[in-house]
Amino acid sequence: MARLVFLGRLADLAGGAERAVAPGPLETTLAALPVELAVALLDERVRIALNGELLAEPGGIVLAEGDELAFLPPVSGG
Amino acid sequence: MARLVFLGRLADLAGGAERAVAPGPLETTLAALPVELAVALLDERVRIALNGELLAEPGGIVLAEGDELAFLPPVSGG
Amino acid sequence: MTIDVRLLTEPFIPGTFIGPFTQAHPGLGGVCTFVGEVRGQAKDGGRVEALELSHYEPLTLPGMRALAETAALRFGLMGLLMLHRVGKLYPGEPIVCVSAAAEHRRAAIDAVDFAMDHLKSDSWFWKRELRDGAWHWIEPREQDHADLARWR
Amino acid sequence: MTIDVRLLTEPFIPGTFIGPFTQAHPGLGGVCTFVGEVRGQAKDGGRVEALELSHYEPLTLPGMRALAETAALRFGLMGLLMLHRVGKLYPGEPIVCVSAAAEHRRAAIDAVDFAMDHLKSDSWFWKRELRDGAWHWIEPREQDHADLARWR
Repeated sequence: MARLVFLGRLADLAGGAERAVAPGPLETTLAALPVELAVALLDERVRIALNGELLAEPGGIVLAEGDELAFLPPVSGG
Repeated sequence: MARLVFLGRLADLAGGAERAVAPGPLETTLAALPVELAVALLDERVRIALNGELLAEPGGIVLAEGDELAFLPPVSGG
Repeated sequence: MTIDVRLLTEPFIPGTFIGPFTQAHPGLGGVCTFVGEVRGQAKDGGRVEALELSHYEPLTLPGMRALAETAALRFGLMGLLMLHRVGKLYPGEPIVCVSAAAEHRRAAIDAVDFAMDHLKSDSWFWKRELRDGAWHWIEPREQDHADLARWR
Repeated sequence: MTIDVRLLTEPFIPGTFIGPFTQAHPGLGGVCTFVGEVRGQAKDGGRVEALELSHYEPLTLPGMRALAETAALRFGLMGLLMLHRVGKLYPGEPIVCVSAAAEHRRAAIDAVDFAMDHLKSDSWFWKRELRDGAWHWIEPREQDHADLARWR
């Protein structure tokens, strides 16, 4: 299995800070999520980190066994 | 008597931090001091305070009994 | 040059870190320290009962370390201490402490200013406030962008 | 708003003042503190054995109080603590401590910056250093004028 990690308000939307998902293309994974959550995760202000590394370009991700993919909404500020 | 108070390097020149002087016009007092000291006291960067109040205009001072006249060279800075 | 960056999960007393930090830098000219505390008053005037900070382990601490190194190099510091609370905090508790030791005061003061602007606006923390029994996420502010723009 | 300004004739530990000062201002958002120490290295690279600060009682403390009030008003502070040593000091000893408490960090940091620039360049202190067994008066620096000009 792979893991999705949701930070900030995305955790509220997802109903939890993490979710175990099957390996495979991210598109497939997102398609299986509630639409409201999938839309929020794809917001252009949400950064994505794969195994702790920020991705410059979120397209074409294929999750492998043990991967951790984190969704990082804008930070809260001052 | 009145008192002259010398701050900073003026105290070195005066050989002490204070000097008791007779009341009277400041010109008379200064004329009785060593020339080198009198010249240093009259340097335009030296501020003068009479009884703890800075004087805007040092001319025409007449020392009364118990007066304290302080000579304040530029402060040392940072 | 020493850099000490920590995420703290429990309440802390800044002085217990700042004292040893200062002692560790003989020859310094000055130390500037900023300590931020949780305010009991919300931006809308309401009462904040608690604040919760979440972070993302793989990014938050490395990001703070990178910021600390940038500040230390940019301002030629002798040392930089950077502490940030995570978890649940209550009004009056310290949430952040940045202390910079330098040979000259301007470097120490500017480094703290720089580090705070970036910590507040550009670090991986998410905050929510408990007000009237309900949690509210804190959004980014316009001011944050202005704060960061000062250093570009 | 509370202002606490003191001339100290004996060595002091900044934390013993800053702790109570911070405690005295519940509801603050941040406290910025600068502590300056006597450096053992002179500007010409030589070793400083001691530093002696003289002041003029009738002007020095009232001048510091006026500066503190100006800073507190200008930056809207909740409180300002301003401590300055006089007498004979040795390298490593704290010489000055300014701490500002405010609702927001920028006010606290700027107030400390402002107060330090003015304390250093515009306050009634005369300093001399003991180097190689001889006392040398410290002159004003060009940088001091530039520091003050930032605030005009």
